[in-house]
Amino acid sequence: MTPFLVSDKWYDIRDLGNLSRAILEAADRILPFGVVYVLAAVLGFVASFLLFVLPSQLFVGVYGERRIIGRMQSRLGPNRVGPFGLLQPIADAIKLIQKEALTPTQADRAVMYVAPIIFVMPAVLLWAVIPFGENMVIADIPVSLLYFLAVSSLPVIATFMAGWSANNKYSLFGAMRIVSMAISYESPLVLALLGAVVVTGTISLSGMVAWADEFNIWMAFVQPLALVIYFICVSAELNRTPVDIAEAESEIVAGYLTEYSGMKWGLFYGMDIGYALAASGFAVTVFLGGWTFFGLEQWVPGWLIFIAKTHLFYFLFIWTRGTLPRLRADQLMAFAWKFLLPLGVFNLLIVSTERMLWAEQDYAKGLIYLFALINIVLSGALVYAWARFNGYRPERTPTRPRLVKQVGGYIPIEERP
Amino acid sequence: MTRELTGSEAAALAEALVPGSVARTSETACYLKPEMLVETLRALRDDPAANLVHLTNLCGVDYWDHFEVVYHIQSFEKNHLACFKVEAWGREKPEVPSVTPVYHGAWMQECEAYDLFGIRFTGHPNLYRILLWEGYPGWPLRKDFLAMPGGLQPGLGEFAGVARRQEPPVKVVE
Amino acid sequence: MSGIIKSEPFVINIGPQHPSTHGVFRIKATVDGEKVIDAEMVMGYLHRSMEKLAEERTYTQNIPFTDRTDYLSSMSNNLGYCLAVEKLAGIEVPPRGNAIRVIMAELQRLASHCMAVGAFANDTGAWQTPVMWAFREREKILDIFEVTSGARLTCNYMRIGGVAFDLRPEFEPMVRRVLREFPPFIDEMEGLLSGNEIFIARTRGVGVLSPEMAINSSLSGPMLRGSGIAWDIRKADPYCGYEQYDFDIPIGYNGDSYDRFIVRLEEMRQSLKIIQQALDGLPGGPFRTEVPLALRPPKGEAYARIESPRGELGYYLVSDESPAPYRFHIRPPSFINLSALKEMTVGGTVADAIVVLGSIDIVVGEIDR
Amino acid sequence: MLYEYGHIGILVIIALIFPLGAVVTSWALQFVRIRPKFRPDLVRDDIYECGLRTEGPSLVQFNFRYYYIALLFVLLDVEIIFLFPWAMVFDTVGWVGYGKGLLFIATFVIGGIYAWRKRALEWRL
Repeated sequence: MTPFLVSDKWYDIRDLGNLSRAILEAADRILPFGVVYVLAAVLGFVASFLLFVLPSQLFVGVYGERRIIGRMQSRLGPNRVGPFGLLQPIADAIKLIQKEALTPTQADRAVMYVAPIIFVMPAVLLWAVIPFGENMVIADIPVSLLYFLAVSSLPVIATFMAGWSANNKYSLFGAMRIVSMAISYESPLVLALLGAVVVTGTISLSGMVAWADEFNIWMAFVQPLALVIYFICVSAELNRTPVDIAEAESEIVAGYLTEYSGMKWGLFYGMDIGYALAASGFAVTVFLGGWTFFGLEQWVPGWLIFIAKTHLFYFLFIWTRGTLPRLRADQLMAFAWKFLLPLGVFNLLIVSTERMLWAEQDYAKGLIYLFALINIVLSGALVYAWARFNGYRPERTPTRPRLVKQVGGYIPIEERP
Repeated sequence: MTRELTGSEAAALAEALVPGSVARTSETACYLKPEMLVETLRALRDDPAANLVHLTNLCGVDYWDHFEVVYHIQSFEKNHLACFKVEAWGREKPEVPSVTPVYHGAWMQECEAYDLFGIRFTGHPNLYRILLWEGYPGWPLRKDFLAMPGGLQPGLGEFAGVARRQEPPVKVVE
Repeated sequence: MSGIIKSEPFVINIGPQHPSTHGVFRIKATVDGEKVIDAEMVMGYLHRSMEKLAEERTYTQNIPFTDRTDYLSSMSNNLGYCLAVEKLAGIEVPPRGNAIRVIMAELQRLASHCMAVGAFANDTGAWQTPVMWAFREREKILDIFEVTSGARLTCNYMRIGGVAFDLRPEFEPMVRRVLREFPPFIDEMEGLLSGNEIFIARTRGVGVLSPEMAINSSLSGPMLRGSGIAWDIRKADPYCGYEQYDFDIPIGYNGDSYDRFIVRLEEMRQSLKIIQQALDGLPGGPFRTEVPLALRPPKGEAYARIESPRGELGYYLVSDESPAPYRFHIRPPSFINLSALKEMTVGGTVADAIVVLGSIDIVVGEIDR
Repeated sequence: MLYEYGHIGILVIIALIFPLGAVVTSWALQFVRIRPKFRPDLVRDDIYECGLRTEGPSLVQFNFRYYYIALLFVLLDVEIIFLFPWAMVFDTVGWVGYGKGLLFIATFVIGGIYAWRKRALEWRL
């Protein structure tokens, strides 16, 4: 990996990893080995989770999401607690924590209590491998992409436990739906990420960022189709609105959350946002160049760039949530299996061929830009062609009803224009 | 403009299709014989001249000594509205044949008339108390509802002589 | 495969306390997986016995009751009842009263369709955005009602023989503002929903009603027109001088939920057209004929109906020359529109059942009365 | 290298403490006089069924279709995971390795087409 930073002095705020290393080295001189080891992980947790994830979860996730969706829905959103309603998330947390946690008498109490805890744990663990800066990663393991995929599929189990244990029919519906949906969308998700792995040749997230920096291009340009598939699949796995059939409020009251109340519900709610943030951070790392920004990271702290990118990506989740209606369960499954999965395979074939050609040209820098151009055009064409193959016909919208002047008599059924 | 058929016009339509189906006529309505009601309405629905396809309104009226069931039937092509009536005598068990086989839209309105007047529609596929609960004492839209034996006591569902409904305890499903 | 491996059907209650039944209405659905194999309606949770109560009160006192049946279109309900009493007693309404009634009824249709369209989008899962936008527009209309009648929801504005008060000077600019700001809103909704692939996928082919079935089930209003039958009481049996206004009847293509949705959107456009014409040609003169408070209509019966936002709203009155109606029957459109609910829901999924229920646009106050 | 995995292990403990703290605090607050102690109530603690009593058992034998998707997933996703090592060694295996990978994908695609033709991907109702 090429050194990015001008200095590795502890006071260089462009990479807080230097500071933490300095602290740990100082601590190493006075403390026994084991303590420093634990201290390193705790420091990483404090730095990443408590300094970034939790505040952004509270203030961007809870507050910002409500305000932004409020703007989209032409209403105000929270604006009473504290200045501009900024303390609303805190007020919510206080309210939730002192609320009674109802558990139905017929429910499986133990599973019902364990489910939110299991749900929260992966949300914390996911941040272990996401690089905030060059040295700012809690555990820089070489298989971090696989680690992320593995851990991010754990909450599905927790939601299934939540739905099953409540002994409620709506919860059961939610549990069944989320399992079938999450596993349907897992395959295209992994296929899409495989495309990125083929290009970079690494499954380390730091390696991906380094690749983006080395070739001065984001993976999103080389793999636009993969990014789109990733976004759709991750929305499904996170149960966000266009595909939130597991929690479908208008159909199955609240799905797997029907019987949850108080802090148990609060954990589910808060960590939904946590997962969306983690998925955004992951997408930024893999597809959008992580903490680099075409050389800007030399002057602006990389972790700030990362945070900004993450929140911009997170805005996409908010946007779709505020705009789109929900798909039906069968349509959702068909979309995953018949549309996204074949597209993922096509994408993989194209990108692996390109990769081989690129290797023959000894990784010429110009060629990757050419491939990016080809892929952007090709993926658009591919999506359209596959949609046509699946029977989608674009129509003139909006459809207007027929207008008649006279009553009486039957107007025969006719085809829509 | 919808032409509202007078009783004799409607009777002429009905007599032409099913002779002997009309009991009597009034200024606004045509009284049909209950035993020939379904047959007559089916004929009126299928006949292109009458074309009474849309059972707009069905309701019961209590006239103390008898009940009337009123059918307002609309034609879309001819644009006329006919009013037919059927009389049901007797307060204990008034019976009128159900027109649900002819007009599917009648089933809910017949349920409602049964619920509120106690008019039994014979041949109805599923006659149940649609608005009130099963076991509600009396038929509320009857004129003598408040003069029922024992009279109505204050409070919902508490009639003299009717025991207060006992809620069974919540059954725990294992 | 699913034929070999049997699964256990179970009963799931959609309602009475459910986010998308628009009140206390219940569908007792028997489902097998996602598929609805049987549906049963349970209603009556909001039964207030209005028809009985009305027999104890004078004709004028009954007008506020009609507000409470369909609380989303109280003006239309007032109008239907007043028309029935006028027909019974042979009362003529002055032209200004008629024009005001038309404007109010059409404004009420706009407000009610706003609610219907927004709530329908909510039922398909659009996370509250369409319903909020619809509420934003509905507020402007409710403001007009407030200025005119003093109430926003249960207006109690129509009177036997005309309307309660004359229009205030603020009325016309406010209506002009609605006329100006409503078409962009309808276009917005079309852009957000009727051109949206997900929305189309959710509503096309869901709850299809054939024209024969629609007629035989006594449906009315947008349900009937969505199935491709050109039937509108305003054209077929004009009241309040609707024959003077130029407007079209929108009809759907094959009677699915999507058609009912676009019919409602187009009806809003046509309503705006009618309001424009009525407002431009608003005649002067009295707005009400004086009618004795304890009105004693001659012995007889009358059935009058109007095209309410939900369909054909009829009032059947029987008079025995007393100040109170002998029989007071409401033909509630949303009650009778439910006749075909079972046929539309059985065979679809649970999610489809919700969409179908949303497309019927029920008001539980009117179903149970 | 293992040093880094140890960090994750410590993080697991932290991640466990975090939600446990919230749930336990919420539970323990009933012993503090901040809010009234909630007493068990037969109606309130009943399961939610839109305001009615649940009819029949809630945990029933569910439609087979949901498990069917799971079976498909296990078949496909495991294959995809096997592709990860292949994707990482493009530099060393050359065109031969590339062709072998394509063969592997071809089996996957043929299986997918077979499933499609058998209408296994349709959520039939």
